Amino acid sequence: MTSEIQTKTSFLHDPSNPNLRFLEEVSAHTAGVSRLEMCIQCGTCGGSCPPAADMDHTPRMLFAMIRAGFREEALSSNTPWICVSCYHCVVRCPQGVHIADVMYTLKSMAIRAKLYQDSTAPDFSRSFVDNIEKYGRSYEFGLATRHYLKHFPLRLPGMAPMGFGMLTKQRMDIMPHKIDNIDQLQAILERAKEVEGLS
Amino acid sequence: MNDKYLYYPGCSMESSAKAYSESLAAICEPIGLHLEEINDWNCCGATEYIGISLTPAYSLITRNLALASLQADGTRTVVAPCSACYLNLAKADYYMQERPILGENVNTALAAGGLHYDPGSLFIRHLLDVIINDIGLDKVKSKVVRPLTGLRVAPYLGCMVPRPDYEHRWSNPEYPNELDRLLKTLGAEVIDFPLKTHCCGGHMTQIGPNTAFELIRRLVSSADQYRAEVMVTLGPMCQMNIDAYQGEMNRHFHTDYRMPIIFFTQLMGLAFGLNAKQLGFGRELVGTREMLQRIGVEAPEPIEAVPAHKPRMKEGLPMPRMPGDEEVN
Amino acid sequence: MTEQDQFEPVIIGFTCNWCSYRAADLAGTARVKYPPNVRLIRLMCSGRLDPTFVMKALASGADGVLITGCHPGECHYIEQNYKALRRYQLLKRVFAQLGIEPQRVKLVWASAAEGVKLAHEITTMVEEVRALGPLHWGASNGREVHDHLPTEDMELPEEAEVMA
Amino acid sequence: MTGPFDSASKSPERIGVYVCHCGTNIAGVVDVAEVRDWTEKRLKGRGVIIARDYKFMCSSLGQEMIEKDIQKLGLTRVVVAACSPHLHEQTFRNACQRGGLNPYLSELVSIREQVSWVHTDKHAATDKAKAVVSGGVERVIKNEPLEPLRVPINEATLVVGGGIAGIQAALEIADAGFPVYLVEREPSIGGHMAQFDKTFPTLDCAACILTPRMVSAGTHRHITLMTWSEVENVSGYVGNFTVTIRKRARYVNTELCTGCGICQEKCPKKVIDQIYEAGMGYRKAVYTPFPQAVPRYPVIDKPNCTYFSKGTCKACEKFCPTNAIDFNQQDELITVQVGNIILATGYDLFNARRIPHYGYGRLANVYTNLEFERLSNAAGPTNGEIVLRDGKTKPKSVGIIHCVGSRDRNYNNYCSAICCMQSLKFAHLVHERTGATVYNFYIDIRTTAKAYDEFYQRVLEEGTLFVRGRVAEVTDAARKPEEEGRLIIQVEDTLAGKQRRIPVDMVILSAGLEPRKDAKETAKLFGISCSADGWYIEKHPKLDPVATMTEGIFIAGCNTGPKDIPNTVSQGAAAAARVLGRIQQKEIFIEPVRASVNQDKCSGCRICNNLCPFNAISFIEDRKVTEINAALCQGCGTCVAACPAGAISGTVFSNEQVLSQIDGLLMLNLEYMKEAPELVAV
Amino acid sequence: MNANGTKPKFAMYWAAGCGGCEIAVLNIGEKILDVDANFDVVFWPVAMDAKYKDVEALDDGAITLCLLNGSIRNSENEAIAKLLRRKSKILVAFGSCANEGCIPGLANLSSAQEIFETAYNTISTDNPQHIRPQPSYFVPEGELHIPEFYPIVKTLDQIVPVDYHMPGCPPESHQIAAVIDLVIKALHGEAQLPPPGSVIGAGDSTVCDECQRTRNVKAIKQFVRIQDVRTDPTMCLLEQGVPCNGPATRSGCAALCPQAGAQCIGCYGPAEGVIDYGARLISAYASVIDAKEPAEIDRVLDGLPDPAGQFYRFNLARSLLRAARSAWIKS
Repeated sequence: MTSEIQTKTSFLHDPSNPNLRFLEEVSAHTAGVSRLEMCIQCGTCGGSCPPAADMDHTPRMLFAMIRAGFREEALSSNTPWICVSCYHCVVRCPQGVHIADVMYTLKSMAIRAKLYQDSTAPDFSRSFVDNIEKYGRSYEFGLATRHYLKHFPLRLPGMAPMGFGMLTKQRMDIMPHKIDNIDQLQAILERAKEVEGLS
Repeated sequence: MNDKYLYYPGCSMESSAKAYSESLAAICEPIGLHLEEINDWNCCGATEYIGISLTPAYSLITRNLALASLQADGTRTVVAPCSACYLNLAKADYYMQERPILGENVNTALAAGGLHYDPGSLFIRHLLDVIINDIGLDKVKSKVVRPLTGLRVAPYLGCMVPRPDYEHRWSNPEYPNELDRLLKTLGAEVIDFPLKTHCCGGHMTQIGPNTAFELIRRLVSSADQYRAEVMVTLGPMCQMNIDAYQGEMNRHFHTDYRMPIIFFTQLMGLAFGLNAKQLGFGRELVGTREMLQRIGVEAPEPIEAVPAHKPRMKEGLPMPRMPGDEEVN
Repeated sequence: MTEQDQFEPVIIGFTCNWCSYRAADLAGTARVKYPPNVRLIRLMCSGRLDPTFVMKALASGADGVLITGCHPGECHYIEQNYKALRRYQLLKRVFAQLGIEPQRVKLVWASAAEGVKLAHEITTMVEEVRALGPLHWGASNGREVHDHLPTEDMELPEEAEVMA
Repeated sequence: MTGPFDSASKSPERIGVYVCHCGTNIAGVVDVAEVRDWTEKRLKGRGVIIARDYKFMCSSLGQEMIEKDIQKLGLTRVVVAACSPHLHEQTFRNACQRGGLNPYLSELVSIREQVSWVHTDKHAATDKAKAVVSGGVERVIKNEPLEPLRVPINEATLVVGGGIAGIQAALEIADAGFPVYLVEREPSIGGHMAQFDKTFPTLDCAACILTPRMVSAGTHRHITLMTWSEVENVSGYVGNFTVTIRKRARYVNTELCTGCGICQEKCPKKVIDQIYEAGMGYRKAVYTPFPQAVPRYPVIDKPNCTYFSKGTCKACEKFCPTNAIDFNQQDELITVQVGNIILATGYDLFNARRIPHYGYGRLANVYTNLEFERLSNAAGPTNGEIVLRDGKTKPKSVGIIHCVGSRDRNYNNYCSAICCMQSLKFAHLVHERTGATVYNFYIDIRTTAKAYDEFYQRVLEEGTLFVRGRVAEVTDAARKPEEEGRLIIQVEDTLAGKQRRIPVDMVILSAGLEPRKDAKETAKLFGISCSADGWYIEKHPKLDPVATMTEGIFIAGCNTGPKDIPNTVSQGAAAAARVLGRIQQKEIFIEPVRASVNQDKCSGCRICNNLCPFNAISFIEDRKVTEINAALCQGCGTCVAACPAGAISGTVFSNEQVLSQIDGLLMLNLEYMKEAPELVAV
Repeated sequence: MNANGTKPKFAMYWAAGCGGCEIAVLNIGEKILDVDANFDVVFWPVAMDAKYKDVEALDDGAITLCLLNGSIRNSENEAIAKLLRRKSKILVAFGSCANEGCIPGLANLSSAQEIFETAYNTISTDNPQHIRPQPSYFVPEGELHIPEFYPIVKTLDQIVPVDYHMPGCPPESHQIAAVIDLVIKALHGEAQLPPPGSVIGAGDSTVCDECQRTRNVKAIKQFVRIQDVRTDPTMCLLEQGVPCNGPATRSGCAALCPQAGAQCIGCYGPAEGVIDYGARLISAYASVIDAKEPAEIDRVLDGLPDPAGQFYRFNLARSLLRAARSAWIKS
């Protein structure tokens, strides 16, 4: 509690510092209280991260970059896109930083700043969300097929048996479900986007 | 006190995790679990929406809670069987309290649909939590007619149920014992699976298969080292990744693992003496025949392709006609 | 308190000699800024706080009262701050019946190390009370209570003596 | 039925007010001259006959100014507006005393910490300063002349805890020729230090330096040693405590026992020693924890003794050459009178099981630091052989993990202070005894005391590998063949910026230090205060680190927070010095902040009777009135505030003083209500 | 009987109050004859016919002893209080109303408007045109005046200086008798009157002093309402959870209520030197509640449904805050 107040007061009172402005921006766009400013660079996150090997930077490095105000570098890092949301880092972090949620924040900021390198993940999220916004439900079949065709056409033959299996075992529906009150949902999402300043 | 639970199935329960919902439906009656589905619930956005936006994503999730509170009358508990759904609902509820501004924004959005949700007014819990802590293992034990004696199972919870565990509902975020205790109650031989809460790759199977395959390999090989005959899980995504992508993973690493993975509700059903088909057996891609035989259960006929849905192309999968497909074909 | 037009609340703060008063000292040594509207009184312990003090302050023209003490379990007199807590909770109920807004009387725990927290709490409270406006507790009554306080006319005789 | 004081009257006092500039500390923000003039003009009616301002009131010149005025102008009250009373209250009280005025007829009000340092608007700050001064003036009028309380000191001292801190304190006092009761819960004194092998950074053997101290403590003519004993009740007050101690039955007659040890050889019952051997070794049901134990005679561990559980055996009794075994012994309650008490109750180790992903309790070859101390101890279960749990295999590689349960808001926020050096010590020992590759996993290396960093350098030279990164997990789940059957430490090497998986044979967890499980109960028993997590709170963390809020009770060693041996020892000595100081004074002076009952007004309603944690309040049955023992009273004032009849009053913080101060503080505010323009525009 | 052969003059007046004090005086039995024997009763509306103008006609200070009961609710009360002050040597604030507002003082919890609403506009009142009392009203015969209703009930000494305070609702008859004795003795120079401003006809300590019930240390787990429980007649009521005001209430009534099995409700007001009666009880009760968690504490406090009524039933007008905010705010 106190630490929150202290850190908040300490840097909220210093608008002059551009580095902190980026840190604040990230915190502001994070769902919970990010506590990013509390990071002591111990590396628990990087050590815990299952796919760390595939990341440009370990989460810890990313946080250092954020604090240093390296906007471009941080937002174009593939790290948030590799994050599998396993929350190992979150529960182990000795400083209680909401790491996983910061990763989500960085993704959305990267998309807005068009700074991501590989479009695979953003596209996947995008089309996933398109479905939701259209039907109110996810639509694995349409999603998987389109997505694979676009990004891993060469894998498709390999994947075919699995996809086929999923179909024949009736674990994928050809047609999407739609919720009854889709208008209500869409209205809500519209308003939400206004609040967010997206539309 | 109202003993019903508000039930949020989540999309997968109707598609990739049919076996989960079928088996759940089958065991509800014996253990006296009353689930009332939330009317017109919508997708929770999985891990995708929150990676694109904040308020819209949380509004999407919270619509379900708002609908739930309309149905609440007396009960305050929302049950989700799917890990990702459970976490998203819990998360929204928690963060709307931790960051009041988020709460305000979300409710501003919900207002557009004539809805409102007071964060903290509902308890969001996972199915397993409810079965262990409300129904109780004694009740479960009393229903066991076919103990799974000798069956070596690897309890696999995945990430999003025990972590981050905002409300401290689980014995431990890394080595929770709830699932182990349940499976032991069913008479199974439970291995001390070190990776019980490690990651299956989540959506990486879609966007970074190589990353995902490595994570799947770790789990499957470790379970194999411990001579588990089956992995038992409680999350559709985990089940799907390890089951559906196991073949692909084998191809990738030139390995030949055949580690079946099923839902804990399916095992409960078996122990309760229900028949395998009714429990959704046969829907898995990595067969469970051997495992079933170990406990003397007749494996159901593998589910056959539905003619109507025969693929039109020779290879690859049929493309549904959807707007914005121009660039692909 | 320069502009008459902008209302500047006056808040009397009661502090515990061991925690919150030291917290105030710490805020000072750390040069943490907070509005000058609060005037602190040192007690040995929040347990010394007699509800009479709070009523007296409000009746005598204060717009709010801030009660502070050691965190529960950290009282330097073992557990006296729990008594303060209980008196506070009962007092609040009486004040509610007397139409005193809850924001005007607050209880805050602040350890000797929490100078920043204390400053923060003071700042928040001053703003809240400012928003509520003056308490004006029976202005007439206020005068009576303060009759002994020096006014120009009270000084006159002294002057007279001097002159004579 | 008017207010607490006759509000119409003018104060008869002759008051002097002194406003300090404190250089520019105050004068930079507060218009000091303005405050002075205002005070002199507006508060004349309240008896202020002189107001002065001065650069540094605390300087000798400033103090003389006050002394002179008291003598020349016959001041009856003094108000100084300067810094916090916690800084200079005593200074100005002394000045008044020298001037011939009772010191308690002065007030120091803070216009620095509470005005000039925290406000920026000079005008507002000046106005507030006026209010603060007028508050002080109103208050001082109600001050009463007081004398500090005198309490005679009993020469005996109770020391609780026979670790190195307690031993040190006891010896210091006893050597000065005063009696000491040294109470220890375990069968032998020695504490944690007795379990260690080497001590950092000098690496001298713990036993070699500790044992002599233990022996002299055990044999000192002024020290009454009570082991296997616990304090059960404490009453009384500084200078005069009455303490009841439970001396648990040893079932060994210490008069007859020679400590030959035959009983231990003959005893058929082996028990895992959870305390001294940290679960790594065995002892008998009749035992002394270790060979150099003081006192040397054993205890019978009743729950584990075959005779007590089955009714037969008595092997010890049969073979005892001096018939010292006595199965009929009972616990004894011993009452002692002491003047001061020193608590040296030590610490507990953080339970590493709480971090399951470090594998302790699940993975055989994960050790805690205490386990390793025993493992490496020449007198330990393996005679100092550093081996895996199988008891024979020497490790080829060892990982030492720092900050286990420390610096972690999931467990303990604080740094356990000793782990860095301890881990370095382990690294050295492992290297020296096994030649194994040693990894140290750390967040920061904190080697701040004398010769500590030099030791770090030495360990670096020995080739210990340092990985900067907090270990994420210790697992046996192998991914590669070379990981099979080993413990894999997964960590981010933060300096390389890469995740690493390092296979080792043995892992040592440097578990942090925690308050004793029963620290809170102990604090309650002795009436001292204790932070939420259980560390004891010093009277002042910097200026009075071994004293507590409760007069006559001192604290030393790890019960106030993690400490290394040098600090622990110096605290033991410091506490002893404080006690000796007290004893030499023969009597002590206590701030006269006390409550008292006006028994004519007391109706014996007994509301106040259980409000006092120091048991100062007692009810006189026959006269049906309550009385307060001034020596026990600590002056918190809770009973004063609680008395429904207004029959209890408290000195220094009386109702009259506080209520008048409120009037004073609010005066400015009232002036505004009356819209006195000459005050508004400054 | 003084020098010029006339008896000292006695007056008694009934301001805003229930009249119980008047009855209490009459209740002193044959002592009342002493009053008549020693005093010339010049003004006592209850006992005799007299006009305000007769009083005005007297010289200032002509009345030796004046017992004034009732609080100051309206302009008439105030006018007469000032008049009698002027005419009296010894003015005694007689009874709880005059001293601390008593039950009428509870009106200070509401604004004048709210009070009128209750008085002139409830289901039980038939007042279709919402008529309110008018201070002055014109009729063919001329202008009628009724006293002005003040927003706040005041105690006597908030209006005029008072020589003695005699608490109680009403004051105990034996105490009255004693006081009258004393005054008479004093008149004959056989006794000394206590210093002005002091409380007469009561003790200095509190009700517990005179209460015969056994008292122990207190740890209150819950408050109960006396009608809901069977209390132990020998034990302190407060210890049994019954909110008894005895500990804070001035002695003098011989613990009448507790002895009769009911809790003290505080009619004798605060003990000597106490500034705010309610504050004493708030502090005392809260101190002995046996709970540490805010929620738990609230649970216990819920046992006191009307704290202000509990602690200020007789004392509101004399308390530090004196009235609710709504009553202070001038409309």
